[in-house]
Amino acid sequence: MSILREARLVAAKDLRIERRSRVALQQIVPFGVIVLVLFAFAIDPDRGLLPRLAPGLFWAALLLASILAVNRSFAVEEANGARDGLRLSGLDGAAIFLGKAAAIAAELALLELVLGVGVIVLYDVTPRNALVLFLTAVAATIALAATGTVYGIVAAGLRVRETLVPLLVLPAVTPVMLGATRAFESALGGVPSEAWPWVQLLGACAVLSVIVGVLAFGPLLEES
Amino acid sequence: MDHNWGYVAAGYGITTGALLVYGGWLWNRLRRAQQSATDGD
Amino acid sequence: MPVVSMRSAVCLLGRFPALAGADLDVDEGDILLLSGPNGAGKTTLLRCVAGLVPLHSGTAFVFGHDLAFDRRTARHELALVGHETFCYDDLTVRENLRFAAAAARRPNAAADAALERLDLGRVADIAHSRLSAGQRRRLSLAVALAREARLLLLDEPHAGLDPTTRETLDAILLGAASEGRTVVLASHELVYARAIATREARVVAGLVQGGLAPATTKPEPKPLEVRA
Amino acid sequence: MSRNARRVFGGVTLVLLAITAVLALWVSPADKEQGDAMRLLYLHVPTAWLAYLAFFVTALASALWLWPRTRSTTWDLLAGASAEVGVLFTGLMLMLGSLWGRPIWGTWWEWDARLTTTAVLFFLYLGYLALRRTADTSEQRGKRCAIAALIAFADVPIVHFSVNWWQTLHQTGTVFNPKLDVQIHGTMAVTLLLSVLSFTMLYVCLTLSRLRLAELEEGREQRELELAIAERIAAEHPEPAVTV
Repeated sequence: MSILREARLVAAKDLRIERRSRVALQQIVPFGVIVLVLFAFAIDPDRGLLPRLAPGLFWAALLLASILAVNRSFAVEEANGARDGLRLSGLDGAAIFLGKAAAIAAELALLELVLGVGVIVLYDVTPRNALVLFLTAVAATIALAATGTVYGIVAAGLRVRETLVPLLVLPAVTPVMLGATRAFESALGGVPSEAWPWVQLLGACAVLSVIVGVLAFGPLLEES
Repeated sequence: MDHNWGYVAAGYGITTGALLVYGGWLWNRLRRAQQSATDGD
Repeated sequence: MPVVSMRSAVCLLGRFPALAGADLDVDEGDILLLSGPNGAGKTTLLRCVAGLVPLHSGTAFVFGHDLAFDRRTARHELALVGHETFCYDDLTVRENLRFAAAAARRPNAAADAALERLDLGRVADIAHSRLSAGQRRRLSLAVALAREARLLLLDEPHAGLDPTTRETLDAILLGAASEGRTVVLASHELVYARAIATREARVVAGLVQGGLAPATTKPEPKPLEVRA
Repeated sequence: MSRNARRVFGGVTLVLLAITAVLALWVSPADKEQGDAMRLLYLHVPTAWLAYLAFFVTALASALWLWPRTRSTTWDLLAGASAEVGVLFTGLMLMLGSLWGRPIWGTWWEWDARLTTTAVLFFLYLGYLALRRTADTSEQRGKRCAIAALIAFADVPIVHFSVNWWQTLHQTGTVFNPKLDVQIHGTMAVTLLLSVLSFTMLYVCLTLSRLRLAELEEGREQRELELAIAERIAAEHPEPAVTV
């Protein structure tokens, strides 16, 4: 299908740019880790609170870092009139959306791995119920990447883009944040059955946000 | 039974104040916009 | 069917009417030169034809597609050389070209041919951010060439070119026209541009003087408007 | 509405609001359990209802703007006007909820599903209003704002559902939620009904005025634009341009 071919083209382009510029690796990932460290400063690590709060702190750190990833993904399109080039290219809007969201999702997946190790090491968490953790992470990543990409193009080309994106994205992803945190809590607390409703909620969020993006990205790109 | 009139007064006061401020702002802007619209014609 | 047909087109840049009611016809095989002072609306005219700027009022058709309703379909057939390269700083020249070609469904060979044609072989593996201004100009042309478009829109293509590249450019444009493709170029370098142009229209203050081809200056039926 | 009809409607609204205030503050009795804090309910309920109504109107107007057959600048302006009034009422609702919660629940804030959802709603539409302010012309504004409004509105039930679920899964029994369980006295019911009615009329007044202001401003911009086009042509063509 040509849409998937075009999406792959865009995703490969974005990931290649990230590999060259190393912004994700050298700036966004360290940012996520420093947020984890700061949370530990803010919460007294001696009282055993950190392992209990770990799921929430993990997702909060990821959410903050994901805003940077979204902004970076659209900053790349700002220079040299690249967004005009993208519109002129004749690529399908839905394909551009899928490609850009997939590239952001890949970066978030890398970030989750690093933050996961960080949480295990710094917050003294023992991973359990790998399947629940994995499914939660997959669904939440897709939902975050898709929502971020939609709002990234909503704000693209505006003078206030970088400050507007967090204001738009953060309230919109509260269900994702809530669901992912609860699912992780249940999995790590040893009651994986309680996690399933949340995983389903996350799955629904992921599907919905992808549908919205596929439908809306093209028209939004035209207006940007 | 607590009466809590302080909370009631604060709630009604802030609501009235906010609505008056917004309404007044709207009224002023509207009057000025109407004036400039009739001047322009 | 004219390639471009525009009537009373108004385009806004912010709140400024950059095009204030432009009329323009371009036929297949034309090399149309748009001349005129700075700020007259030449760039906006080209961007409007490319579908990057929406029409505020008036009508515009490119390859028969009504730009008021569909600015996307015509883009598969056209290429725009603007002031910027539309390329990514962190990719190399070759990667940028191949991305542009692949997006237009052209093979990598088309990208590599354009690379050679504009003498970019030596900088093919250098990141876009490290190119000189002259190399960027050539890359812009190469991107347009790699798309193998039927309508070439060029904004000041002669600016900052050395004599060799200028000759290459002229050869490309003349070659394109002889193959039945259409060229619209906005230029201040009138000596060079007039040497290859088949027609000239003057853009002044958002209007196009002489934008209608001689044959169509007589009163004519309005272009068929199929409103979807 | 004609000028006179607007005045009559506005006058009736003000009279009803005054009657509501008298009923709410003096006539209706204090609640047996909640005391006089119960009187905040007469403001809290209508502001909450109007917050949702306003955002529903915004979503509806945005959808009508997106639908090609009904596209008209008025819908875009109505969406913005309603969202602005909605944010005002949402802010008031949060403030009132907090003031009410303090004596009743003992805290300024309770992570109650309704309060939390409304807080998220508040920020969603603050973002929407910020987005509206960024565009120069209504043409640029239209599509991205309409889509953002629809996404925000679609997000509301998901937020409400997930927050509600969070409550039932983890905090059963800890939330004392007396809101509509109170025995409603006859006078209280009448007061509440009247306050909802008068506030809804106030919403209509404010939104229509805001819409009218936006339309006047839009009209002025349109005239300025036409002037700019004429000037641009005239500046280069002292004689009327011979159009071919």
